[in-house]
Amino acid sequence: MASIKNILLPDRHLNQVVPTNGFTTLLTFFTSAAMAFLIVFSLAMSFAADRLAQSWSDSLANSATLRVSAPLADLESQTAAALNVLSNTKGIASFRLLKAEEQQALLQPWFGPKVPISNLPMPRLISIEEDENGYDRVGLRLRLAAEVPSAVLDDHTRWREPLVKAAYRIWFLGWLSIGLVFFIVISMMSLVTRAALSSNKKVIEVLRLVGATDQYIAAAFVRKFAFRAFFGSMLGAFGASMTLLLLPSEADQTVILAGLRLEGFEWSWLIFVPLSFFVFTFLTARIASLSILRSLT
Amino acid sequence: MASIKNILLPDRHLNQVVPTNGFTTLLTFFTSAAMAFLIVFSLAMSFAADRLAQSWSDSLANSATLRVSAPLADLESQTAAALNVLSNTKGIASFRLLKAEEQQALLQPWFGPKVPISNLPMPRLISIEEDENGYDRVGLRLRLAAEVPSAVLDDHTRWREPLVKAAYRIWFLGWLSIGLVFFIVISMMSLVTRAALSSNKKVIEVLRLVGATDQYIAAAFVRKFAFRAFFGSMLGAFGASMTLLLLPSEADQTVILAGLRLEGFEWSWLIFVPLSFFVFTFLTARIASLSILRSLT
Amino acid sequence: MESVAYSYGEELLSELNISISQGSFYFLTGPSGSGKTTFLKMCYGSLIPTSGNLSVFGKDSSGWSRDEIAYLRRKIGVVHQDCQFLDHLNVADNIALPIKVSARNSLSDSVNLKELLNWVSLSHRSKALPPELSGGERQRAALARAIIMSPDVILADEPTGNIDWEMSQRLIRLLIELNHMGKTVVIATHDLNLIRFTKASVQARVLRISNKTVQLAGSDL
Amino acid sequence: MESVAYSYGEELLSELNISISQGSFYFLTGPSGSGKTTFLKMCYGSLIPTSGNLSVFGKDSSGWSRDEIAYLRRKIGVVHQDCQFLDHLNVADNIALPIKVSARNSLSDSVNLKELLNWVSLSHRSKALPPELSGGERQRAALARAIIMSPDVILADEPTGNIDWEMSQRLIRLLIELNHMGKTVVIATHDLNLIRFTKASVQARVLRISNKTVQLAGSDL
Ligand SMILES: Nc1ncnc2c1ncn2[C@@H]1O[C@H](COP(=O)(O)OP(=O)(O)OP(=O)(O)O)[C@@H](O)[C@H]1O
Ligand SMILES: Nc1ncnc2c1ncn2[C@@H]1O[C@H](COP(=O)(O)OP(=O)(O)OP(=O)(O)O)[C@@H](O)[C@H]1O
Ligand SMILES: [Mg+2]
Ligand SMILES: [Mg+2]
Repeated sequence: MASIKNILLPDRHLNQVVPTNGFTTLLTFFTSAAMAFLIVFSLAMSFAADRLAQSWSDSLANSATLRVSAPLADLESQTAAALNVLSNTKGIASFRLLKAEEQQALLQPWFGPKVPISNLPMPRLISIEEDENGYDRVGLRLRLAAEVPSAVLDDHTRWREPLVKAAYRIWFLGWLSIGLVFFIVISMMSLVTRAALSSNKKVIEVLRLVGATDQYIAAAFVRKFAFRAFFGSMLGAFGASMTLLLLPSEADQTVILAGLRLEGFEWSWLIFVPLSFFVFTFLTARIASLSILRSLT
Repeated sequence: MASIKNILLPDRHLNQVVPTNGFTTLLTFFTSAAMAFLIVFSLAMSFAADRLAQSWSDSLANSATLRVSAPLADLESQTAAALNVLSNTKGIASFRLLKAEEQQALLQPWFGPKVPISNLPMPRLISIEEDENGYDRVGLRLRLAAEVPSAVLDDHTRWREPLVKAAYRIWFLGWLSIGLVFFIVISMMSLVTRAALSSNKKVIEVLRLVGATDQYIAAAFVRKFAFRAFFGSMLGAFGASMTLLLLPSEADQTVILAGLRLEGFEWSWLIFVPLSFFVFTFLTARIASLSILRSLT
Repeated sequence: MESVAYSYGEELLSELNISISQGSFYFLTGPSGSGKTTFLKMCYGSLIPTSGNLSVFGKDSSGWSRDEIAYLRRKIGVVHQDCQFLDHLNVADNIALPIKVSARNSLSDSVNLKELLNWVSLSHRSKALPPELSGGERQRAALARAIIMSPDVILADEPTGNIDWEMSQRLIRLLIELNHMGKTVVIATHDLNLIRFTKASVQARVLRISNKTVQLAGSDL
Repeated sequence: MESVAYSYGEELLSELNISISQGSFYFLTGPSGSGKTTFLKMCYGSLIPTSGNLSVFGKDSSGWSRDEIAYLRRKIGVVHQDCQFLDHLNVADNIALPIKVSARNSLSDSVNLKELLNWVSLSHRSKALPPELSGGERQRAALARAIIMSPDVILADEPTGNIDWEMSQRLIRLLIELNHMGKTVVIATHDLNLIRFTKASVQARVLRISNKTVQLAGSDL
């Protein structure tokens, strides 16, 4: 399409035939910058939530604890029986008996460091790591009930669910807001273009009088808007990245909003922000201006 | 000021002298709606974070646990001594020995429900509620070390801090984004007004030719913008409220973003959203249009 | 008006010394681009002389505030060469605009409006929008708008450029009548026939702009 | 042009049967509001006849696409009654606009431009913006823009309304010269002197619009 060439190649004259209203320029530029800023933040939020959800569900979903709580006398044999059951279960990557110190560390908040746990009639804890396929929870429970009645399988679902749910909700909200912001960008660009064209009726009339086609007139307007949106969104994305870099980063990733900073390849998503602004604005402005031009006879 | 009366009283004619560009109207309306939507969401987020931080720091900051872990023989006497110390400490609102069942509930994740905890050589836990003034942590620790060496005071600071910090960060981000959105609203309204005036130079020229004062011309433009912003932001705030009401509300307030719904008197803040849009737009548009009019001679 | 000069960068008009007295009838002629429009614009405060003293209704132009210029314009009816209107209001509203802008409660004048529309033969087009008017209709509407407030001074810039001779005569008769009512009329025009026609019925003077100054032309036209 | 009619709601022109042949010189007269501008607008595709067949350069108007109208206009030079320009471009750029809009690589025509500016006596104002021009200067610039592409047909609506007699003669001589080069010229005007002047040097026909139709006026003018 010749008109796309018109838009992408610099043509001083095409830019000139349409008057520049400094305030409309600023408005487009500023809107794009603000919206790109929001998009980068939403992206960062989504990515952070995704990482968080991933790490939570990774560390919790694939692990379970088997608790064998029998009277001291039976404890060893029951534990051995439980270990035996586990070693015959498909879908378990590894399992191991927690050492006394580990158990103590887990209980420390309640008992304090000084309690000699090994002397207590404590249950034994076996930590289980699932493999990719996972094991059959119900089957394992049934077998344990039969062979090691004192064993309780705790697969952490209880803890995991609300946290992972919250993380996915943030992730969802992030993408939802990206969608919303693009919707707003498209609507605004459409309105700004239409407003610009309909307040330049006289210019359009003159251009038509001297034989300009609709394509030519539209291209002159669209170019301006697409480039403003492109540069505005570059500025906005850059500003947002700087802000993200300046945010205090915390080692503790599990605290929500601590790890808002983008990581690794996630930064490469930023390239798409100005690009998508350019494309969206280009298409929106083009459709809007051709429709306005058709309505002005 | 007569011009404020002009703006607030309906005057069909004043509205008429300025041409209505449907797209500029929609743009103002739409921007206001989108921005009001964002503001209501930010408000809700801030309020929710505030509630969350409040409830976390309330429930955790003012409470502590004293753990007395002595050999079974000394346990009762040591516990009594600890209780005695607490009753002589200023700044403690209440304290009580946790019942066996309560302790069992706390430990259930580790031991399972069947373990008869009362038979175990468990430490005794005393929950402490601070009063407003708080107690002297260091002093209490020293006294306990002297009188009940087996007692450990755990004031939950460890757990509280990152959570409360996260909640306050969300709260802060909420208000920051409200500020940002208002900044964007003001800039946009200023730009939209300036763009409208400078694309209506001919209208301004005609109005001046027939003897209109700057005040009159400005009022005609400002009215339009202020009312559009007002009604647009009403729509946006209403839409946001509806969305908030439709969000699944969860009983578990501690899950971040679960309690986004506004509560009680917080709803009354919504009135200020359209009002502040009206006032901000009115002032911004007025300043912008008078400055444009002064520049057009 | 004393030694008024105006320059857009280069000097266009210099050392004008003229006084236009209340109730007189003037024509302003001169070649295209000589400064007729500029002269009229100074009279209604659209341009401020770059030097010299210009006073209108006894007030010196150098001290005019923006609001004073607005009030001044309510006492001066102007027919602009470009005939600018508000394109979104119909002809009747456009003609009534000066009333609405200044006073806003003057139903009494609406009688005027109808008569006026008749005078300029625009009654049948009163609900049309300005872009739907023909060139001549626009000029007549501009004249109607200029006189609706019954101003003390009427400045008309080329009011008959797009109008046929019959209609021109009719408009000039309207202006002559207003002049008889004591209003000052200044008309910039190229149309010598019009000047001749007018001179037959009113004591009109002709100002000629040439070589950057305004001179009273002889009666030899 | 066969039984062309145009109506804005009410019928304005009806049953026009006219054929304007290549290379002829026409004047279009008629009272203000009679439809001269409307007639010209139909000729350059700004208005499409509400009934009847209008064909320009052998193409029927009912089948024109939007782009065809644009290309048509590149072969027709129009002087619009309102003399509209792009206010942000200077006079020279405005006059050169048709070249840039259509071809874009025509440095060869820039020689034309200077000559043209001289012809209409606008060389000294070529860097001015349109709002800074006087009424007459604008009309001359519009004429220059209309002829820069050396179109086959020149339609001029009231090209001398704001111009003094001397300058009018000069412009009409330019148009006569173009007519001698084989171009069709149609001028809408009120100025009978202009018609008389022209008839002295070229075989010009006068069309008169009255009672909704166009008639060839006798040579009695
Ligand atoms: N704003 C401006 N800036 C610079 N030059 C200007 C401006 N306005 C007018 N001029 C120039 O001043 C000169 C006189 O203009 P003016 O409009 O007063 O002429 P005029 O006598 O009314 O001519 P006409 O009969 O063609 O209307 C012209 O050469 C014009 O180009
Ligand atoms: N878009 C339109 N809608 C409705 N009526 C119109 C429109 N354009 C013109 N008219 C009317 O059609 C009639 C003829 O207009 P036109 O401009 O053709 O007249 P004209 O002969 O050029 O007159 P003039 O000599 O005054 O320029 C006028 O009464 C005018 O008001
Ligand atoms: Mg002039
Ligand atoms: Mg006409």
